[in-house]
Amino acid sequence: MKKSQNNDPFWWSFFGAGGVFSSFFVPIHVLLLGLALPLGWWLWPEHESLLELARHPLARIYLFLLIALSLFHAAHRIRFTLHDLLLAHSVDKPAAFACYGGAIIGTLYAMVTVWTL
Amino acid sequence: MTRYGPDEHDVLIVGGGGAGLRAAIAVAESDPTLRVAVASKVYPMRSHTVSAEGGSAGVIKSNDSLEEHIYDTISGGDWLCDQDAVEAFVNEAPQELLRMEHWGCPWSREPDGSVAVRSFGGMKNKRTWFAADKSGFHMLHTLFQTSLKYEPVQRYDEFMVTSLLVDDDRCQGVLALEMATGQLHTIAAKSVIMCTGGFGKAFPFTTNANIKTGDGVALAYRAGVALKDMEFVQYHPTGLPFTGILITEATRAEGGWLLNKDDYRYLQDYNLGQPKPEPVLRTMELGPRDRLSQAFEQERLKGRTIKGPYGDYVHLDLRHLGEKHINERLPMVRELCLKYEKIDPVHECIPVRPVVHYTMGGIHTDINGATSLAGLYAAGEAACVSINGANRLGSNSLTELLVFGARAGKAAAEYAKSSPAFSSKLRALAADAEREIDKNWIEPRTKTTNDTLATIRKELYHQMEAGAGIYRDEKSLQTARETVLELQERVRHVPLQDTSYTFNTELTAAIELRNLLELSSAIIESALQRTESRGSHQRTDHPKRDDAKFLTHTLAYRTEYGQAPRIEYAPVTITRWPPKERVYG
Amino acid sequence: MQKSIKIEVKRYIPEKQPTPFYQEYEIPLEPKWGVLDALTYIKDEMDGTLSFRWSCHMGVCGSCGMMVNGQPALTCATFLEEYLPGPIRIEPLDHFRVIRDLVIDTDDFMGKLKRVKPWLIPVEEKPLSEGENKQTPAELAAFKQYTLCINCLLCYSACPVVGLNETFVGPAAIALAQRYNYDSRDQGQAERHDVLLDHGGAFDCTLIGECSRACPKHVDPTGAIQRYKADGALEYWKRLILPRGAASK
Amino acid sequence: MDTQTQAPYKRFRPERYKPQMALSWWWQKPTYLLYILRELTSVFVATYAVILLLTLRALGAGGEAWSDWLTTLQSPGMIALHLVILLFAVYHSLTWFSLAPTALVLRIKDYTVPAKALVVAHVVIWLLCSIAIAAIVLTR
Ligand SMILES: Cc1cc2nc3c(=O)[nH]c(=O)nc-3n(C[C@H](O)[C@H](O)[C@H](O)COP(=O)(O)OP(=O)(O)OC[C@H]3O[C@@H](n4cnc5c(N)ncnc54)[C@H](O)[C@@H]3O)c2cc1C
Ligand code: SF4
Ligand code: F3S
Ligand code: FES
Repeated sequence: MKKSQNNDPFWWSFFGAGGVFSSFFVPIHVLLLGLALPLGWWLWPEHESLLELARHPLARIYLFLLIALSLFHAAHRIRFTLHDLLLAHSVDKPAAFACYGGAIIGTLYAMVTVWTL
Repeated sequence: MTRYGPDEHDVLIVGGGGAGLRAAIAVAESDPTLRVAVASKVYPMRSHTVSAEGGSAGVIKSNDSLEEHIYDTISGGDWLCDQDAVEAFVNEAPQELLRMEHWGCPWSREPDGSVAVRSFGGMKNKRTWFAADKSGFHMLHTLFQTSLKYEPVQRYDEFMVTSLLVDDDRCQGVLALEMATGQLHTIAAKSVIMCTGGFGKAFPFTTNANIKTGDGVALAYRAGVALKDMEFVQYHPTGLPFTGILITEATRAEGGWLLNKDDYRYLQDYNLGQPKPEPVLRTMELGPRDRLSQAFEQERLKGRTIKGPYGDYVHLDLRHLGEKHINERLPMVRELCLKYEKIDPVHECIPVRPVVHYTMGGIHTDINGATSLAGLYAAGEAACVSINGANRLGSNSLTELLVFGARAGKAAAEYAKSSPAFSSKLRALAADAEREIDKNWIEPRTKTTNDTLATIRKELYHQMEAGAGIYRDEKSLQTARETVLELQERVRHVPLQDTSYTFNTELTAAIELRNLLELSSAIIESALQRTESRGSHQRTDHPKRDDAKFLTHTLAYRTEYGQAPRIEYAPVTITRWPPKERVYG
Repeated sequence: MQKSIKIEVKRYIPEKQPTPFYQEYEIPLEPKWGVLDALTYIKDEMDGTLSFRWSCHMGVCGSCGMMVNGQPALTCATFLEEYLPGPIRIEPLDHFRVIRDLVIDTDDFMGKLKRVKPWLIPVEEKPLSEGENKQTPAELAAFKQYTLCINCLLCYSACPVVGLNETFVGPAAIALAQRYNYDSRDQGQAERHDVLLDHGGAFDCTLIGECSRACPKHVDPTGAIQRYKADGALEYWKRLILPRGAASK
Repeated sequence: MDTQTQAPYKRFRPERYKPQMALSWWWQKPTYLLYILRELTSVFVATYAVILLLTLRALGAGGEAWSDWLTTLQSPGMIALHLVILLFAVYHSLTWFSLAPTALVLRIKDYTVPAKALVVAHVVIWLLCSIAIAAIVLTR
């Protein structure tokens, strides 16, 4: 047995978890917060009560995971799609750096945001 | 080519089918220091073993006995089998099949996890190991994949062997055409094992693949080795009319019926027992292949078969087995029918006719695969060790590949270890052989004939089917004999259109056709001189078996190119089972 | 009734010119003819210089794969009547180097096949005298599908990743590795992880799924690869977190 | 015997022809195009993750910031963007669920749960989750 030189399984794990999370939960959030509420399909809940809801410990964890995993999911896919569309192996390293880097920054920012909510 | 090591070996195996791969593993296991190589004109997993469907016989269940398997084989072969060879074969069969299991072959299983066995034509007991109806496929892939783990086994893939290099009265290697480049390679080897398969492609309607042109048999023949029992060509009773695709005997073992145009199970009229709804071993549809094919021919003469665009046929009826059973046990049959005949055997009868399936004859070898030429061995369908006699029993052949592949491998390895150094003339010999190929095939010829490879091949097909088919007689054989000799002359003048050196399949087809012509003339001459009927060799002018004169093996020796072979006879080894009448039913 | 059909063949003869060209043949349209029958007709009756591989004519040897109208297909199991009124365009399998006409170079694949160790790796050799390994029909069913691969390489030419990334071992090789991984008699998964976890292994696959659509034997390499990714990722984390040697032996 | 001196049969050593993949490969088959679209959903998923993050920021920054953010959300551009995101997000969900059975083989004794049933199960769970989230948020 040898240690793998390849970190793709590492990123793939997050990609997979993110895929599950985002496929189950992203559409409803888009629908609610992006369309239903702004377009007034429903009464706006008060700012206060929404904030209260978001501050619930479970909600904090949930929101953090949703954002962070979605970012990692997307980072992995975007990296591979760039490679597939540009037919260039040379872009893979920089693309990986940018994609995963972006996801990590986003995750840290999400952590702070959720923590300080 | 960096992919291949130096072209010098202890043992070279020609042919990457079941027999060749088993032999290669046997060599590698017997002594890992031996340099062993497999040269094959197709990638090993493309070899024709891949299309065997039904299974492989070997006694394993407690209600079965070695003795019975021996007896079924000998009687099935109409007493033309060498009984010592059959005994060795049957004794070693179970362990060879077990070894396949240990190498991962996905045999079908009983609910308790033990290996399942099915019944097969001509066998009195259930003893055919199977992997659904893709037995040969699974065996070949298992052997091939297993062979990959033996580092010493080198391969020359898509190398077509064109000549044997013989000097000092021993075989010291081959000349092979690397198809991708057109380069001829001298591959030196202390011993060579011919595992190139049969030559059913001498006939038009055959289950055999395009590659089954008997190259190795022809090579041995040219090197002076006798070809044994060439007149025995097995027709399988159930092939699809146009494509010749085999509908496995397992369909009948599972309970399929053969019906003539009046939906009548006609086999009951031919001494094959009485019809029962359930399959009964060694009767009716589970009789031996020669008898079933002959019964078809008789029905045809009586006008009771069905006429179709691709010849007459009868019906194979599986409908009563039900969809579930068919899917479970015969998935490939259903798939093949749907694809190639556009019919569904669950609801319709399958049109079938006898098709050439297996060549019992081949390179004359002893029980260890050794030929009369030192350093040359043979195994598999290319060889005639003589376990199949006048008619091979279904599912004995796959086992034969294993048992005699392994035996030949071990014997060739032993020989290689003790054989002297290569002779100094090898290079010159190779150069000669090379010039021969060049002269015969490559050099541009002025067009002096309208012949093409295809016209000659068609003529050969016609002659073999009409002259040396299921039923033969003096007259038909004589005509075939004259024509085939003439074709041998004509093929020398056919100009090739393809002058490229890169993957020139016209060149390889030409070489194959020439091999087929030589073998055909050996088939015809052997058949002509055997004035009796036995097993698959049926002479209408000599309808009786004649043990007094013909309880012997035919040996065909090559004379000149374009001349008929010289025929000699050798005794059959009879140990404990004196000849009897062959009864089924 | 249509009497004939036009066949366009992509040809490449290195001695002749360095780039491929197309050639047209008009052949009689016979019922039951497969695309392969059309090619053998051309070779026998019209143009002896056309090169292609074939052997079994029954869809099991895996040598006759080509692109037919842009889709990878086994030509012996693909029928002219599916393409009426024609023309039919026949090309060598995509993503492979071409040796001549319709003949592709498969050496690279043969190397990849061997890399995944497609043979049974038991814990220890079982002597023949102990008889067979028991394997229930259910245990057999767990890997049976992956044994059905005929190495026809249609999946390789269907998969864009194979074309984009030469190091990718590819769908059939991974399916074959899984065939042994899921065999109850086999204990070689750890050795195969070394290859499949690495660059060029299963994680290069982006789940395009074309391999399974192209596969004539319903091997479903897509499934094999996805299932591997799940197993492989677990193994990866074990190797990362657990002390050396503690992960699956 | 040495192989080095072995004369080649003919001078000719053939070249292989290596076909190149076209930049537009993904345009050449409908299934490839659908694949690329599926992969592109990730861009929108990422975009939405960022929007959600901004939404949380606004929520945390007090009532005024929140109503500012709401106005932004109400702009036609934002509405259009969300429509597109929703489309891709749903496509992402559906493709993800339909591929879930490839990795997941459920075998209960001798019975293998058919892939279709697994996909349906995923969709049902998805709808239930969505309803639950909607209920929690909207009943505030
Ligand atoms: C459709 C079908 C179904 C069958 N079913 C059964 C069955 O159920 N049970 C059973 O027991 N038997 C069955 N048989 C018979 C059995 O499959 C064959 O007899 C057996 O597979 C032959 O194996 P082989 O190794 O001798 O040759 P093959 O598998 O034919 O291999 C021949 C090898 O030789 C190579 N070769 C040939 N010429 C050259 C050359 N000039 N240079 C280099 N290499 C060369 C080829 O490339 C190939 O690798 C069946 C046969 C057919 C046709
Ligand atoms: S997985 Fe299917 S398509 Fe791929 S090589 Fe095997 S049989 Fe052919
Ligand atoms: S098409 Fe290719 S990307 Fe994966 S699922 Fe199949 S190998
Ligand atoms: S010729 Fe064998 S698969 Fe088509």
